[in-house]
Amino acid sequence: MMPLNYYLILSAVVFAIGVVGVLIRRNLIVVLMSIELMLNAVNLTFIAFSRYLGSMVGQVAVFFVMAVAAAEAVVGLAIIISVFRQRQSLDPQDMQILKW
Amino acid sequence: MVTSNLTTADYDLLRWIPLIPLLVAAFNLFWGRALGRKAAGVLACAALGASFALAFFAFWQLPSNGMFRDLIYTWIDSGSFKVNLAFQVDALTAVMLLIITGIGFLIHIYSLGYMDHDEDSIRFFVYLNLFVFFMLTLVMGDNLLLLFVGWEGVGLCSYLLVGFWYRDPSNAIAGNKAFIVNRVGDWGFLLGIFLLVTELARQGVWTLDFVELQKHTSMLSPQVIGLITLLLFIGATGKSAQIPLFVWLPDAMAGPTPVSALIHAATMVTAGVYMTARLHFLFSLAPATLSLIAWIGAATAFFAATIALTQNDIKKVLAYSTVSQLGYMFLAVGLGAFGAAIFHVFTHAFFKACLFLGSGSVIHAMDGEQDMRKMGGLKAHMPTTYWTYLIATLAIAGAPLTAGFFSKDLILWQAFSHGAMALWAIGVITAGMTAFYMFRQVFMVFHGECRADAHAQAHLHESPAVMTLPLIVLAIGSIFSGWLGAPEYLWGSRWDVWLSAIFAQPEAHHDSATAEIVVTLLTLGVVAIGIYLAYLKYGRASERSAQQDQSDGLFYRLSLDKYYVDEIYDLIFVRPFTAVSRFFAEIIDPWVIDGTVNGVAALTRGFSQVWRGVQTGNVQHYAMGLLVGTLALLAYYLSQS
Amino acid sequence: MIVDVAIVALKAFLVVFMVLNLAGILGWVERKGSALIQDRIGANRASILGFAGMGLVNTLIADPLKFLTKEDFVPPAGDKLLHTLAPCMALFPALVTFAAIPFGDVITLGERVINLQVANLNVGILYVFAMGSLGVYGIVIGAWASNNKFSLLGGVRGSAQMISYEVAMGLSAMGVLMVYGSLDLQEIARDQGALISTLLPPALGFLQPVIGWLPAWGVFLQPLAFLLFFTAAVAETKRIPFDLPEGESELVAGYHVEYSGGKFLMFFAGEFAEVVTAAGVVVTLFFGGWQVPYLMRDGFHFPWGSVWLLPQITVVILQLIAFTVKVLFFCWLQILLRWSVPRFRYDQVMRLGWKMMLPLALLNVVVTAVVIIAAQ
Amino acid sequence: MDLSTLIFFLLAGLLVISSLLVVFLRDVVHCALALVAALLIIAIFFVSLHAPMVGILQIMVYAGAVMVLFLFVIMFLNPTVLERPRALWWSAAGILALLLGGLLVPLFFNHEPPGDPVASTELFGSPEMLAKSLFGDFVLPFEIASVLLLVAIVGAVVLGKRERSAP
Repeated sequence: MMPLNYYLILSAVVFAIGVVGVLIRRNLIVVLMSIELMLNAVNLTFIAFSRYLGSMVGQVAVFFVMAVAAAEAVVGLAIIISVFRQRQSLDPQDMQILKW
Repeated sequence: MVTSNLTTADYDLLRWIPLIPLLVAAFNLFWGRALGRKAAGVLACAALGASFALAFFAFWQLPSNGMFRDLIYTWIDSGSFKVNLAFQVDALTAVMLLIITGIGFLIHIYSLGYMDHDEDSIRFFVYLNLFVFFMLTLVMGDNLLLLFVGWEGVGLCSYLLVGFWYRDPSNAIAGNKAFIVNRVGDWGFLLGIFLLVTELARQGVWTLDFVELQKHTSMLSPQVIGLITLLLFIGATGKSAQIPLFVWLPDAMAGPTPVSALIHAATMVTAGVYMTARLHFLFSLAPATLSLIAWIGAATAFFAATIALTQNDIKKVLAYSTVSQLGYMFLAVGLGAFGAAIFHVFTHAFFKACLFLGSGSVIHAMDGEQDMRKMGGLKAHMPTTYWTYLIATLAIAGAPLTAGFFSKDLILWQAFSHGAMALWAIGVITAGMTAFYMFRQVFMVFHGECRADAHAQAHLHESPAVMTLPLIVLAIGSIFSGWLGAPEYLWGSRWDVWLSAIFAQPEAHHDSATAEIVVTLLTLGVVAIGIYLAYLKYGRASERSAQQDQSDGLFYRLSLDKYYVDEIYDLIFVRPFTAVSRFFAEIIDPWVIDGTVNGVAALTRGFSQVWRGVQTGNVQHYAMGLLVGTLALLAYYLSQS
Repeated sequence: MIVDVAIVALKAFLVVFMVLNLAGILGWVERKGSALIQDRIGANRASILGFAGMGLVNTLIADPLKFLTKEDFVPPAGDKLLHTLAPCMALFPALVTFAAIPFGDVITLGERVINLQVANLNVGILYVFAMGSLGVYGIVIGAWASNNKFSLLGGVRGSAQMISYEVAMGLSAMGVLMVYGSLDLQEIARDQGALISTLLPPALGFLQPVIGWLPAWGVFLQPLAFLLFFTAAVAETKRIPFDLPEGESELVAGYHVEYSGGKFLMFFAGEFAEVVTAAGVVVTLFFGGWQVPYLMRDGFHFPWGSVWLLPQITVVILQLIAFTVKVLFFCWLQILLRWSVPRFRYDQVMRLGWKMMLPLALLNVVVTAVVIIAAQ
Repeated sequence: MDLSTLIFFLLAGLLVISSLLVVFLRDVVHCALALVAALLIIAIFFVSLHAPMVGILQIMVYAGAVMVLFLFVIMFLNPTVLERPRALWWSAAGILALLLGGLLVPLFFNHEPPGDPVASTELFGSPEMLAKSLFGDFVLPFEIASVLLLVAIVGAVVLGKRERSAP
């Protein structure tokens, strides 16, 4: 039986890695993947807490996170596709017209 | 004071009396052109006729101690302060209604002929109807605020109509003058209303409703009432052209003559009198104000009369005589004889309207010439005008058994019987002067041989029936309208009976009928002297051209130049004001205010120039910002725990 | 402890062994079957001592040897790592899926209880779906790694098709789950041993004589679901009529154009392993799994009342045989399909999946729910 | 250092490595596969934490559907160019991320780990229990989630559809 903190720290690290991915990648698809990674890190904490507090709420929360994540991925990918059609690129740097 | 114990009845026909002219005005405003000038004018007259019929109907059904109310909706409803948009008609209002709609009707008909040649006659009728609407609102409103709305509305219409021929700048200036001078009065009026409301509110009563006010005035302390009435009276002086604010009325003659007849003789200028009468329960509690009003009234009457003596412009004479007559009315008000004041308003409406319309017809015949020195001998050319004019002149002069005779004598007798001998004396002398200048006018215009140039003489003509008919009606009115208020020693006054429910009539000592008769005879004597002097100077020796009057002395010049009041006002008020305004317009506004605004704008722009660099449009930069914020929060919480 | 581990290992080995060999055999069966259908002789050269019947053994031994000795070609512009990884990803899920499928009842030897199922999961059916959904990676990655337009197209098609039909498959299975009220395949199989008469609501009592005597198999309770599920399962195996990822006629060989030798063998075996797995799942869900009609733990109990008692070992063996036979039957059925039905066009596949099977599956779920509620 | 601990650290190491790969690999497909690996490991964690249902769902939804969708899109767009990470961003983001990790970790060390409740029964995390709380207390969010998914579907279709007018 692992101490709770192990799981929390693990998910914290994974989350941080996901953040890095979101920040540094120049490929929107990978950025989206990094977001999924962050979401899963959070899911891990949820499950760990639900296990250690002995309540199902955590798992229910994960369930909903999955639903939202799926929706987010679908819409995000659709957006990416239409953007790619517009400007043959996935680099967020090429999508900076929305400023000033 | 009296507490009004009028029996109130709902009567939702009333709203249509003011509404019809408004609707017709709107209609003409938008579709008048399509309708055509003639039809639009006729429509306007029809509107007046309709509301006159309604008014007469209401008047017919109205018991003298009754009141009709018509609540349309609640206008202002904040907390305990409620103001209704409601109309009321009691004996006083009924009289005013008849004057406004009736005389207004006649004057509309007259205008059909008078404005016939004018291109803008539609605009004219629109304004006129609008004016009638506001005037009716003024007299029918059941609370002070509604009265004020009407008050301002008629001011606006007077401005529009005085400046009706705006292409001539002098007319526009005259309109501005009327408007601005009225502003001064309205300022006082408004302050008076505020003071009244706040004072009553301090007593816990939130109302502007006349009936309510009458119930609660007893709460106020005499000083407060004095102040309130004083402020309200300032408003009255503005609207009704009393000293010191009378200067606008003579200039207002720049407007078309029917306007002068309707607005500046019959109705609007009497709004002040109406207001004081409507609020008699306040004024009668403020003796100091009353005496002030009386004195100002008398002074105005006298002063204006002296000016009228020497004017050569036919309308100017009438204008000053109007001021003077208004002075009479306020004299009566000041004596607390509100009934007499309203009575004089009533009669004066008839004969002054008749005079103005007659002068209008003369001007129409002389096509636009207003200088009496260029007239004369018109009697032959326009008999109807002459006879009606003569009747009206006799009425205003107070010849026996004419309207003016009764109303003026009533006022003078009130003064006498109150023992205010000085006021009475002034009144009598003014009556004499009135007779003089009016007959001077008659002689100069209608008698002797014509001094106009050949071309003008060529097309001298009597006015069409549409113009003379109202003259005749008004002339009849200016005789018989007075008979309603005959003194006791004749068949007695129906008038006081009619208004008795509204005003507590200050008891004139009817026991001494002989004294009254004596006083009357005295007045008549003075009037006769005035007429005789006028005859000596202008009637008999009519071959002497009027020009050589100028040779007379300083007094004459003073009178002719209206005591330089305008110049003095110009010096004291207008010039400094314009100077200050110019300073603000040319220094403060462009430099200080615009500078501030532009400075702020420039500042913002500068900052934006710097900060908009933050918005790179790159999502990941924003994400980085999010991250930084999150870290800051985390750091905070960690420092906490 | 040790024994338990040993038993589990044994079961796992047994299953994998069976599946793989079955896959190999199916390779031969397909050849012969197709020959039969097309009125050919088929694979008949591999004869031992002139006995062509031994060809089966040959295919089992010789084919793998042949493949393994072929050159393992990797396209130079391709992605070596993924290219090698892909076949494993294709084969692995097909094998592990079987772990959740019960091939026999729970038997008790002495005091020891043995569940004839590799992994007894209380979410078994979901596990099956999960693994099935992993199967797609093999194709996609392989297609990508080959760096070949045809294979890429095949991969794209494959991913789309798999996802589409997983939806239909899951939804059609939903009805069965609702009927038996469990996700545990072992329980589902066990519940199918009962007779319909025990399930019929009194409202439908008049049906007793008509169908009361039938065993409560899914196919009887959920015929529509069976059709949909079987179709979806076939589509998941990417075989004709659903062989769009492979698409021989337009994409050469689709996702495994660039594969040869052992890797191709793994794809090949993976495909047949999927066939076997699909058959197993269908059997378990709709045809009573290891159930023999009327055979209870202690022998036959016929609906007309007569009872024939049998020793437990006999029962178990009967059940094992029944399961195997059923699975073989469905494998054969799939091969029959593959050789008798024409191929779909891509848009037809998509329309069938999204516009026909999905709505039908939803309808099935709704109707089932209504009936169940009404029956209570 | 018993077996479970060993397994835990093994999986944790794998998870961290795979997620690092997700972020730092340059080929998109490799990233995707690394992410799949990470997701599967997380699913294993779920199962080991008495959440088998959620674990399987994790595999079905993420590994089975979402990631396949990702791959589908990758192949669909087939971006041939390998992206080149930005040096400046490397440093800044890396530092910030480590900072984040470093902030989160002590945050947890501050708290006492809650006591392990009664060793949860086999039932804990089973479909029954999940369904009970899902359709009991959380039925409204459940419905809302379904609506959300529907909206997502419609939105995706609208976005992905190539409008006729476009050349």
